[in-house]
Amino acid sequence: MNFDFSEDQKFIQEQARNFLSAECTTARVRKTLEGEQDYDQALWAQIVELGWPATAISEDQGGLGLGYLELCVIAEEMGRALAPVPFIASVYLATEAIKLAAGKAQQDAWLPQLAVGEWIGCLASVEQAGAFNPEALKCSVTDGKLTGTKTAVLHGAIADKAIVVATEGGKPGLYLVELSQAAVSRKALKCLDPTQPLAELVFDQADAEKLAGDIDAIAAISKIYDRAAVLLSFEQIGGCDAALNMAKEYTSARYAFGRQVASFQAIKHKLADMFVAKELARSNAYYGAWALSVNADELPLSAATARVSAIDAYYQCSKENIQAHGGMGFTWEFDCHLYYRRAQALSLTLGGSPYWKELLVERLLNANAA
Amino acid sequence: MNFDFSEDQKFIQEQARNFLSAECTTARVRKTLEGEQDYDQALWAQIVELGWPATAISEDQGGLGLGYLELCVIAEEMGRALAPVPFIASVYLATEAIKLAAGKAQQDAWLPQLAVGEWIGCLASVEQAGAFNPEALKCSVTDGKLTGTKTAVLHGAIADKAIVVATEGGKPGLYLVELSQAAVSRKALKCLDPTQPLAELVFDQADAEKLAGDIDAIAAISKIYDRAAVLLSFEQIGGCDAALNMAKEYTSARYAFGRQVASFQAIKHKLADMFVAKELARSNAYYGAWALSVNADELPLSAATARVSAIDAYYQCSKENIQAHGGMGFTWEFDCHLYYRRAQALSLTLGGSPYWKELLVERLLNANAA
Amino acid sequence: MDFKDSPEQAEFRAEVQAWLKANAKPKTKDTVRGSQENRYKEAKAWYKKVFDAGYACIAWPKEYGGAGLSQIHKVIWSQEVEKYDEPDGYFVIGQGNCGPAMMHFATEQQKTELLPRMASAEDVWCQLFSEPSAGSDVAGLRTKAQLQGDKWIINGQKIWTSGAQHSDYGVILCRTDPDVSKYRGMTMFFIDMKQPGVDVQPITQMDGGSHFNEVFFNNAEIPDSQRLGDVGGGWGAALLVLMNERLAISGIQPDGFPELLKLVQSLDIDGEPARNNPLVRERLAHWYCQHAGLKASTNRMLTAVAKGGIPGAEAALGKLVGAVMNQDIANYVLQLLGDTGAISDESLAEQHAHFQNTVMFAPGIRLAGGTDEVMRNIIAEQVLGLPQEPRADKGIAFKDIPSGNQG
Amino acid sequence: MDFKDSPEQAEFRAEVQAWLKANAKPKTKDTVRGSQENRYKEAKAWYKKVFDAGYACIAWPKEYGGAGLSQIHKVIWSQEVEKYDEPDGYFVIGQGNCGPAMMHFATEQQKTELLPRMASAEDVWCQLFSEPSAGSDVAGLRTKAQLQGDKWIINGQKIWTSGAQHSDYGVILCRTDPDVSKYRGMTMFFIDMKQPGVDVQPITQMDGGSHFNEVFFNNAEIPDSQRLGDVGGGWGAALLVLMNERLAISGIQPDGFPELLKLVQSLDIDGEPARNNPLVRERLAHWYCQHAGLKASTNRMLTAVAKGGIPGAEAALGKLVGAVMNQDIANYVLQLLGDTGAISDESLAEQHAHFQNTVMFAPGIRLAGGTDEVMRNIIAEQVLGLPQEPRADKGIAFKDIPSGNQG
Repeated sequence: MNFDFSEDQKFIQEQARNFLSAECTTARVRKTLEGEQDYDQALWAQIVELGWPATAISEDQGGLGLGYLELCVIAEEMGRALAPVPFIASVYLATEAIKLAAGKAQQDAWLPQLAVGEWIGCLASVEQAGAFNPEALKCSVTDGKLTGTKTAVLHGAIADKAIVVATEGGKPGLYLVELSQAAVSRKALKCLDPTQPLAELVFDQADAEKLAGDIDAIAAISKIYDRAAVLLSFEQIGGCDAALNMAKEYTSARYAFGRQVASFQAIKHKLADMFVAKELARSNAYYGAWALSVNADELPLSAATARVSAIDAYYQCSKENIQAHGGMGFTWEFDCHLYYRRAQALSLTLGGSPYWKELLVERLLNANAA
Repeated sequence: MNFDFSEDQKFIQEQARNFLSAECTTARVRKTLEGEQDYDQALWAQIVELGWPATAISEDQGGLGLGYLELCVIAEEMGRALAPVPFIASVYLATEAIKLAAGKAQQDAWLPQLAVGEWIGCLASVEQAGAFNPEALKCSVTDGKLTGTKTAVLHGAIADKAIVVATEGGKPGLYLVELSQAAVSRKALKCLDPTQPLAELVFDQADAEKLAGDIDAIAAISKIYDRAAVLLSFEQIGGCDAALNMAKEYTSARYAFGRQVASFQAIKHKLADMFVAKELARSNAYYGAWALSVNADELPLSAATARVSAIDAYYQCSKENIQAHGGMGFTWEFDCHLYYRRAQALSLTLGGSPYWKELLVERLLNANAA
Repeated sequence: MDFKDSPEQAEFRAEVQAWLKANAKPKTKDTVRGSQENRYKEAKAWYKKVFDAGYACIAWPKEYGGAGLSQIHKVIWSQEVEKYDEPDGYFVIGQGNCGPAMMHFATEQQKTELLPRMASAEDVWCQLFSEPSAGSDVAGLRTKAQLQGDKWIINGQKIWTSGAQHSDYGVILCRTDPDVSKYRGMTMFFIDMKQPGVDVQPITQMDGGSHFNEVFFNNAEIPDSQRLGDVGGGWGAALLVLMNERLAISGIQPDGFPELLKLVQSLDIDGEPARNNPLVRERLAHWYCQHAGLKASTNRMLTAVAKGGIPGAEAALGKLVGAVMNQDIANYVLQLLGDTGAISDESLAEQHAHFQNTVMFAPGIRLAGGTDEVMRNIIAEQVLGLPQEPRADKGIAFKDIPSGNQG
Repeated sequence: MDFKDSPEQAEFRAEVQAWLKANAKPKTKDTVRGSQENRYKEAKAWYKKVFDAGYACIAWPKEYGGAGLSQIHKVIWSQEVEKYDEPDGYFVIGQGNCGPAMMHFATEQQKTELLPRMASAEDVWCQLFSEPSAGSDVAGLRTKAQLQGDKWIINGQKIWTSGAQHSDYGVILCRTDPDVSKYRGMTMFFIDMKQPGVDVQPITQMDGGSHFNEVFFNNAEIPDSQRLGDVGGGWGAALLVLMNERLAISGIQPDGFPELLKLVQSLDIDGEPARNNPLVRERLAHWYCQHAGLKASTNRMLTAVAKGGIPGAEAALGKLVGAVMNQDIANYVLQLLGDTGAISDESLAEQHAHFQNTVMFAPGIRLAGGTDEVMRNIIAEQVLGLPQEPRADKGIAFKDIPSGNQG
């Protein structure tokens, strides 16, 4: 029993943190936020160079052959640094979809490409309000041609290829679709966090290649969501940490009524509550990370738990960080809103808190009925 | 537009408060709490003497011919003083049931008796966990004889007569049942607030007289519940006031770390939050009181709103009053638990918060659909 | 207790309804908010129209441009105008905060001359209290006013000034004596905002908007005749203004409930009407209790004011509850919408992205006009009478108070 | 990271499982708690049995009666014993709080003589810190210890002492010098509780039970050889004890979730299974996140301790979250039950009135061992490093500190 990351993993995390705190400053994040670029291509190139997208790809498929625990500690740092790159879309979603649902030949072809960032992937599942519902899919494939519309696709406007969920003969499947083809039109959507941008993808008889693994598509999607939920929860706790630190530093430096703002109990207890929410989320994320790393039976329940905790914690930490800053927290100039925007983006990607709470309970009651 | 009680009503309230603060001290309440008596008969006699049970009974039926607003201000004082008497059971429930659902002759016979406290009434509706459900009634009447079991009957062990909800030929109705008859057995139930005690009533072919008014029984019960919900909400805000005052006085008098406990922000903000909850509940109760007093269309919605607010506020005020007292708040000796127990009792009588929230929403959506 | 109109009130309401029907723009499903500049112009035009019809500042005396009626009449007006798509609260800071200050402290001539122009929004007013290092601790302000002859010379910086860019006048609180304790060394004035030495700079908010400004004073001048109250009496005067602010705001403070109700009545989630979703229903009940409680609390307060009371610190609860609720409702709706909730395009998102915009704007409401924490302090100290904290800034000259803040 | 046992741990677990299967009482549906006196006797017997089998105080050195194993082994033990109906946490205060204090400060002879007796529960220990006017402000304590020759004479009153009526020894914190500032004038001892001048009086709690006591000292005596640490060094010693207390409690702190889950799986509300009720499901998800988070947090902390760290102030979060949750869950269940929820008869109410009893006992858990507010202070100051409040009791002699409290 060991509820902590190993020294090696901590070293990877420290390297990631050092790199990102030097390269991915909030000043740099703002360039994407303020629309100078769709994502930070230079930073993405550096991240690819460091091999992070290859972390959880096996060596014989061109990856580093590390595991999910290593990816989790990197995720925490990506979240802390608010990295404005398609890491979630391409690494947690598209890569994992291919690992889970593609055939051997497809994996051998695509994973080495993803490992070296030859192309950027994304996952196109959602078609309507509410969480993704495989029962209500309208996108469909006939004779290898995909037609329909996906919305809220994370990094969909800049990705090279999308993994699209669609039905064929009424049966759901996963398809790889080249987004540069003429039969695909896409539109960037104005959204709360432009550093994790969303797009609408319209397919009109687009070429689509079915992922040929022998897993049921619904089961595959559920697994992709669970894996990503754990990884996102690390991004979220990284963000919580950063927001709480900001609050701590600002209120310690600022004076009101002749004393440090952080010496007022109202502020101290607010920060203590932020800490509590963050630590519970962190502990749940750790449990999810372990389950992910050994593909334990506990993964579905622990992933949902990690996700719900992380959604709550990041909302609380990011909004109360603004509050702790007083008026300055409401300005564009201060970084508080960067975390608050990211908290919203991460909490809504993959479906919000009500959706995951329901998943959690279903799994909890099943686990305890068995 | 006038969102306050009149001077006359305030005078009645002041008189009630003066009387109860002199006569119904917590030391006296404890005699009932600690089981010396089932209810405070002497206090009840005084209250009858003062004519309070007659408040909302018309003059031609032996009452004082005042209105519900007058009853509301008395209710607030009863709640503040934790009066250990069957006022809720007999006045808000049994009397109102008769006013609503009895025939003219029955009213003329019974209301003058209730007005002078000739007998004590109660309402027996609930048969199982969850709120009262007219669809699932098991108590039934055949040829004027009632059979079945009611539980959680407020003051059922000491009341003289009960208004019982039962079906006859599958159709729900309200029946007056003399509780001293041999065909009725009753058992006092151990419960959270012995000053508002519950009982189980078992009827085995008991004589039952149908209330003969021409109102549908389901509609009548709904109205009885709504009226009582408003009146209870005043008892609850009276209790909130008392609990908040206790917290204020104790924390102002007690010192820690060389200063008044009430000077710590954690305590100040706790008490501020109690105040906020209490004031919202009070405002909602006022609106309910007005709707009750003129039998406005808004009564069902405003009664549910007043009730839900009051349940939340009293739970908060009574539990945080304990917390504000520190360890002493957890002792039998301090009065904190009297309010906490009463908060539980009042919140559960007539069904708890989930039940009333659902009623509220149904009414809200209907009102806004119309 | 009567929640319905008296005959006289009913008559007034009918009259207002008729006038609004003829003169106000109805709400439509497709109203999109125009640019900030356009909204300002529309507000100016609307206020003038209202003034000409005699409905401006209903509770002010007629000689100062009001209607000479009661607070209750004002409530009736607000209830009715709320049904239309008009910017009726646009100049609330001038009329709600600066108005009462002028009414109380200005000379008769100033009042007769300036208040009707304020009532018609011909003149726009702003309030200049907050400073970069005087937020929750308003009395920590440092903008200096120094007397030279019969003029005061103003130097310093104000912040969070709504509408400063449009303002003709401002009510300003300045430090006139740093050598006495902080609450004693302040004085209040009204100042001509169009003069040299007054520089207004918009603040970009976290949501991208610019409702607030910084205002820099560089040897700006105020004649001593524009002093409001005694030299050194500024704090008492400011408390009066803040009290009126809370009263003015309490009626128009958004709590987010009406929009939530509207959404629930129309939205489908996964093909099911949201209004049938038990979780949504539970939240609706919870927030309705707060919404209804706030509304009734405001009305209780107005009843007290109508009976001659002064607006109490109880008003703080409206802001405290409403602001938090507004933020949480918006966040809840986004969670309900899931992935698509993050789309903030006004042409795509429900109610022209009301909930997305609110998520980004609501944090400001929890800060502006006193943070949640300040509101709780006000309730604890001014309503409940709990003791103040030991004060690190008590009994020492302002200039000697410890401060790590810049500027 | 590995949430499963290492081979060696798995072996230990198997051994424990086998022993428990043979020796511990299984949980049954109908277990009703016996009288307080009976439970005490059962606990004594259980601890002796555990001690004889070598599983007492697993992480203590063997020479002091422990098993000489790690905190992780202790966790394994706790996880396994939890599945049985045995009073395994009954003497946690002695072993968890007093034990470490003795381990750290007592002489080798005292340790060898007394600790094994503590481990086997042959001797019962209590902790005497709190006083009527020293609750959250423990260091405000007034019980005097005055040196006479080589004995200390004790006068004063302690309160909230669990198990004092059964105790052979107590670890006590006394004021030995009222003329220095409050944190400097305290000293820690262990005291013979069976001597004359020690009078234990049970406190009746709001729920009618009596788990706690008042203890009055009237010229009771302590040999100087029973001093734990330096004269005047009591506060540092007390912090060590409190730190261990939070670690000891964090594993056994009830949060109410398991009972809720059990209820939801069996209860029908209005003829519908509660587990199908969307509102109940939502609450279940919410509280499960906290429950799972607390469990995993405890395990993270134990991992740190097993690696040689000291139990950090993070442990405060377990008590803070668990205690509030426990109360709210119980209240929620009652609300769900409606009218019948108020029935607290153990033969009628669900799970032997667990929820009704919890509603009445839970407020005490939010207070005992540090209030919610104290826990937040600890997290803010000791974990986050935020500044203390300005201290009204700083730098003055204890006897001159303002106090309105009696005694």
